[in-house]
Amino acid sequence: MGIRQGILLALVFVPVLAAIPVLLVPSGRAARLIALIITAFELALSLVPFAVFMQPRPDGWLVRLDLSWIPAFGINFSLGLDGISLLMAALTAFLFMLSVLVSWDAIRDKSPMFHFMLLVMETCVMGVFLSTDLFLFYLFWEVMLVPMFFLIGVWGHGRKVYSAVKFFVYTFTGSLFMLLAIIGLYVIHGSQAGEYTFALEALKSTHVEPATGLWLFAAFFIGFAVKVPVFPIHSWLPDAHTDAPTAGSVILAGLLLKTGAYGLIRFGFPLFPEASAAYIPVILAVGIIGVYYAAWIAYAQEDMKRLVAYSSISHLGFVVLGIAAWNEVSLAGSVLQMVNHGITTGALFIMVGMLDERMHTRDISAFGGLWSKAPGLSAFFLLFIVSSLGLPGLNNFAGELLILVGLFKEYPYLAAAAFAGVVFTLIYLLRLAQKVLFGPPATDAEFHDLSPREAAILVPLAILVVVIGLYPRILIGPIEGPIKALVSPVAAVKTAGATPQAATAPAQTAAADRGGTP
Amino acid sequence: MLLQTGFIYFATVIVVCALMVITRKNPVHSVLFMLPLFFHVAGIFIMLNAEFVAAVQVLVYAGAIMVLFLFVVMLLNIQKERVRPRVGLKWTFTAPLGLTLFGFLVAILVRSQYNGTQGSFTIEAVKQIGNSQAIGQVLYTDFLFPFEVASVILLVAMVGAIVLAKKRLD
Amino acid sequence: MPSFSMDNMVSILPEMIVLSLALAVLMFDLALPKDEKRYLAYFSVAGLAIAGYQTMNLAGLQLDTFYGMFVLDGYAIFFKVLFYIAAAIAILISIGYVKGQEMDKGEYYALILFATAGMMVMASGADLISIYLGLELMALSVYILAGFMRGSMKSNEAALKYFLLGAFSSGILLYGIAIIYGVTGTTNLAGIAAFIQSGQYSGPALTLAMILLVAGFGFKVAAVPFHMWVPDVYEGAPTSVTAFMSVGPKAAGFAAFLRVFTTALPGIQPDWTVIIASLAIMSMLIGNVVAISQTNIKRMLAYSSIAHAGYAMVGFVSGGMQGVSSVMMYLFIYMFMNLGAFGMVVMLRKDGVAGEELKDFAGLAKKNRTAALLMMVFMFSLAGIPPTAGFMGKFYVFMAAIDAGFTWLAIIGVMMSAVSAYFYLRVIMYMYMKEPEGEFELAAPLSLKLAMAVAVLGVLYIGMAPAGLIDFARISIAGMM
Amino acid sequence: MVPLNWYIALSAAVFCIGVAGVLSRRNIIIIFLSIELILNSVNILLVAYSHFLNSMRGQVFVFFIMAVAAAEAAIGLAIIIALYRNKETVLTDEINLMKW
Repeated sequence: MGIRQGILLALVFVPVLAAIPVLLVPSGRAARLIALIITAFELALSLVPFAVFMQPRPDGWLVRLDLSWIPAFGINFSLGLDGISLLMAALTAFLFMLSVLVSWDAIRDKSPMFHFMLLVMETCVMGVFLSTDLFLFYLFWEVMLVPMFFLIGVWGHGRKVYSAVKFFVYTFTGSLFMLLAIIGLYVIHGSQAGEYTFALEALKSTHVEPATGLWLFAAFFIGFAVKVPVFPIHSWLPDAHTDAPTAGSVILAGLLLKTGAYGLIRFGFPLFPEASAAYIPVILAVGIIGVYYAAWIAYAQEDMKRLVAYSSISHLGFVVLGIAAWNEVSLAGSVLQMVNHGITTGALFIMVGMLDERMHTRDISAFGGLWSKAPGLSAFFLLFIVSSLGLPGLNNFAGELLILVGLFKEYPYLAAAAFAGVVFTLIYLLRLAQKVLFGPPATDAEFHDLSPREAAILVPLAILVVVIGLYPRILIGPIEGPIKALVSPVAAVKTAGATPQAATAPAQTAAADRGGTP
Repeated sequence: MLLQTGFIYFATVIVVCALMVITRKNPVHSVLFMLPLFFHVAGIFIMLNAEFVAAVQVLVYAGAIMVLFLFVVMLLNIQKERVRPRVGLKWTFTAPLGLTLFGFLVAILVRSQYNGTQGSFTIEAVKQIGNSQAIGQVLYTDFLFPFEVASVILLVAMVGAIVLAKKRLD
Repeated sequence: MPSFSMDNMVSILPEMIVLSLALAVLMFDLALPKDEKRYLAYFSVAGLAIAGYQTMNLAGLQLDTFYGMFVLDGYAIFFKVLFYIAAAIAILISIGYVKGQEMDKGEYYALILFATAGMMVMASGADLISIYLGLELMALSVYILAGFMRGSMKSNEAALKYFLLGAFSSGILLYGIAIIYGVTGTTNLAGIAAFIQSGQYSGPALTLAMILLVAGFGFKVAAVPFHMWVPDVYEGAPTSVTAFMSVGPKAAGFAAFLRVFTTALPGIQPDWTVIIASLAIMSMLIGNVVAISQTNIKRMLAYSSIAHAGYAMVGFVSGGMQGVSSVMMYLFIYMFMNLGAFGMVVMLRKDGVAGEELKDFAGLAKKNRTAALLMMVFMFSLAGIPPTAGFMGKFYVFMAAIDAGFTWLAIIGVMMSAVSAYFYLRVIMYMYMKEPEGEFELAAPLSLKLAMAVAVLGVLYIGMAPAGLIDFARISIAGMM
Repeated sequence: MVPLNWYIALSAAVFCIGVAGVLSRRNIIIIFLSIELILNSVNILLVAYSHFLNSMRGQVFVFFIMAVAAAEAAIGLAIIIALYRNKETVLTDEINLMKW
């Protein structure tokens, strides 16, 4: 195990190891400080690969780590880092550090335990983005729910317990289906190859009967789609986001949602090229419905946090469209957009949290005329809003453009429809900006501008928004190679006959072949 | 022919007594109906050349267990059942259930073949050495282990009865 | 007639140690003053450790002794180790509790040891007669333990209910054994299998006998529809006894159940697969769904125990090496997590009375972080959430089911797991997200703390490094399959 | 010579009567007696099989069952006495056996 593997291992395990002393320290202050140091260390660690080793190995990975764990089941402790997971890991480290910072004053109650949960969460999210063994992936994926459940249920507001349980039960149920599919795939592979293993690379080569594949992919898709969340199974998200503490919302929107999309890119499509091709119409449909439906609901929201939450569903709809189109351009757009959404929406949640701390309400109508009262805060707010609605030159524009271009190559009409969705987004976000920043002041209460700590949080976010907007290549560069490797096998299947039209009714096919399931 | 008549007599008494046991309102009567039942079961055992078991049946069941029952029933002054309608309602359910179960069991068991592995204790062989000796032989060889476990069970019963039923000293 | 060899004595060495221990406890009891009975507990735990050591020394042996009545193999050793740990943890849990409930008598520990001996005989029984006697030894001891809190009406009723239904179920079991004897001419498990194999058997009697056996064993493992006793008995019995009987007799029931069905009745496997599969489904459904509406934590854990019997039976149905070892592993894990959960119930006293209601757990995290944390780990484990052992157990069971082609069983199991997450989470919600009411007193003597430490370490260690246990289970049954 | 099937029928009858008794009666003593009926039906069956199989196994088993029955009677009655000390009734009316 070299130094590179050591970095990989440290990325995953440093937070959880540090979490134990955090839980044991008596004062909240010490806990905050340790958490800040650890998350900063993680951020530094996640940036090391950018500088030091960007030369991929022959198999496409930058770094691999394989340790034997449960040999009886063929389970290995396998981590792998490529461009995509590197971006996600860096985003994770960045947002967790911000989460510690935004909670600095907001979380006073049971602070050690809060930071304990935060650090455990960081380990799990890192693990999800870096695992290349399906069992290990599932483990992190599932454990992730536990700290989030506590973050919402203990430190949230409003109907926090209800939201926490709803979040847990939804995502737990979804992921249990995925567990079944993982085991199913494992058993099929084992009976074919004679070697039982959960390794991603080995499982990719499994030959799955088409009917079985449809079921297995559907189970995977449900597991991922709940997290994304995709249109009909999204209802946990507004509640969870609204009632979570600011740090919880940032992590939920910035990272948890991404794990679903990441799962589709890393596992869902590559494991089942045929089945996923058959499901593409369904995925496109739920994606485009999500874009419109969420935008429409968002327009009607009075609670700012809820509005941003619905805007997340809408934005993630784009990401899903980009994944479903599955070509190099659209996929690059989706990955880019995952990072962008993490930054922009994270920033918006942080800002809503700041407003909430000042006015103790998140009601849009309670605000107005902020521009004159707190110009600094308002400027940042406006920047993130226009970034979110995709103003050219800012980060979201680059991602959305790539998705639309990629989508246009495959489905021109759908691309047009999705583009119209962007206009929808424009409406509700501009309404938010107009009412909060420019309208007549709702109260003449005292309203102080950004504190230095708050500015320190927002400035890096703003820099990223602008830099990525102007020069997206810094993010696209690392992911080009891995995306090429991901696209070709699936694309080969798509062109090889399983045209979308031929498989428009996967459900019926699956039902007819039910006897063929294992 | 004599044997058949004997069987029919024993079986009739057993079944009638069993029915009386479960239908009496007064538990003392039920216990008393149990006694002839045990004796007649012993009779069945004798018909089956199982004299030793028949003797144990009389000694243990009729002699010990039933006396214990009677003793407890008398000691505790256990009343008759009071809630008649509920019981009456239940019979309408359990009586057909019992009959169906009976038909079912007989249909299955009578229709099956019994050609299991034959043992070496034919009636003649047992007659030569006597039933008690035959049982004794296997009890202390083949069944030594269960015999020892049974002794522990009796010990536990003793400990348990004392722990549960002893008057509290404090 | 084979001569009586030394092998006989070697093979029952573990049983002899445990029985001698029980007798020694009974005798030392007379010498100890009234308030010093806890030494008997320490003595018993030490004795169990010695028994465990001796048993592990016998590992690898395959002895068929006592004229086919008894067998010492890896399978039996696995379960014996399980019983020792269960008994030892249960005794450690009991020490403080029995004192508080005025059941502080030497017989208490002796009866736990007698029950353990009975369970060991069940796991080692190679003949229906010895299995039946082992079962009765265990059951009679546990009936007494359930009624040990003599001053409590609830405990009396629990004992009575357990006793009547237990005796009823063993009557049914006996009827099944009698039919098997009539059809095959033997009660020896290997003999039964050989007879069925030989093809001389015809007619439906054997199937009927199998159903009666399922009823008898189903009662012991608390599977629906033989579960009516479970909630009341679990609730009424002294909590320390409930802890013991929710793991020990259940595991022993499965040990005998599995051995009888896989070694004696493989010839009619298609028949029993269907029946046990439907039992598994009903247990998972009713156990989990009814548990949702419970407000008493002991009752909730009772229904959860029914549901867990259902999960274990999923592995049973799957059969083969994978299936049987998955059940064994599941029971081993269940022992740690359930003893842990009951241990926490024993620990919690509120306003001077035993805190058995769900609302008594409200706000525990504020008052005692460690206790809340432990209970949380046990609840997550029971719900099957990684990285706890409960997840590994469920994972293996479902994997065995899918591997054997019972995907639908695994799907039902997984859906019911999702349901169960709700009521386990509710305990955590109460502890962490509600305000405390009333005064907590945590009755936690050192022995109970030690027991909880063992349980939580077991749950977490097996959850993160299950390889050792899996190999232990697989090697144990290598000779049997 | 009495055929085996007669014995089987007798045993089945006693067994069913016992089961019906357990299920329908509420008095603890009578339920207990019904369980004894079931055990006796098993004994009849075992001795009959033992006779027709020329094997001693069944008779020895009956011997063990009797020992267990005696132990059960002792414990069961002790439980009833303990219950009686707390509550002066031995009806199972209030002790609902089949509740779930």
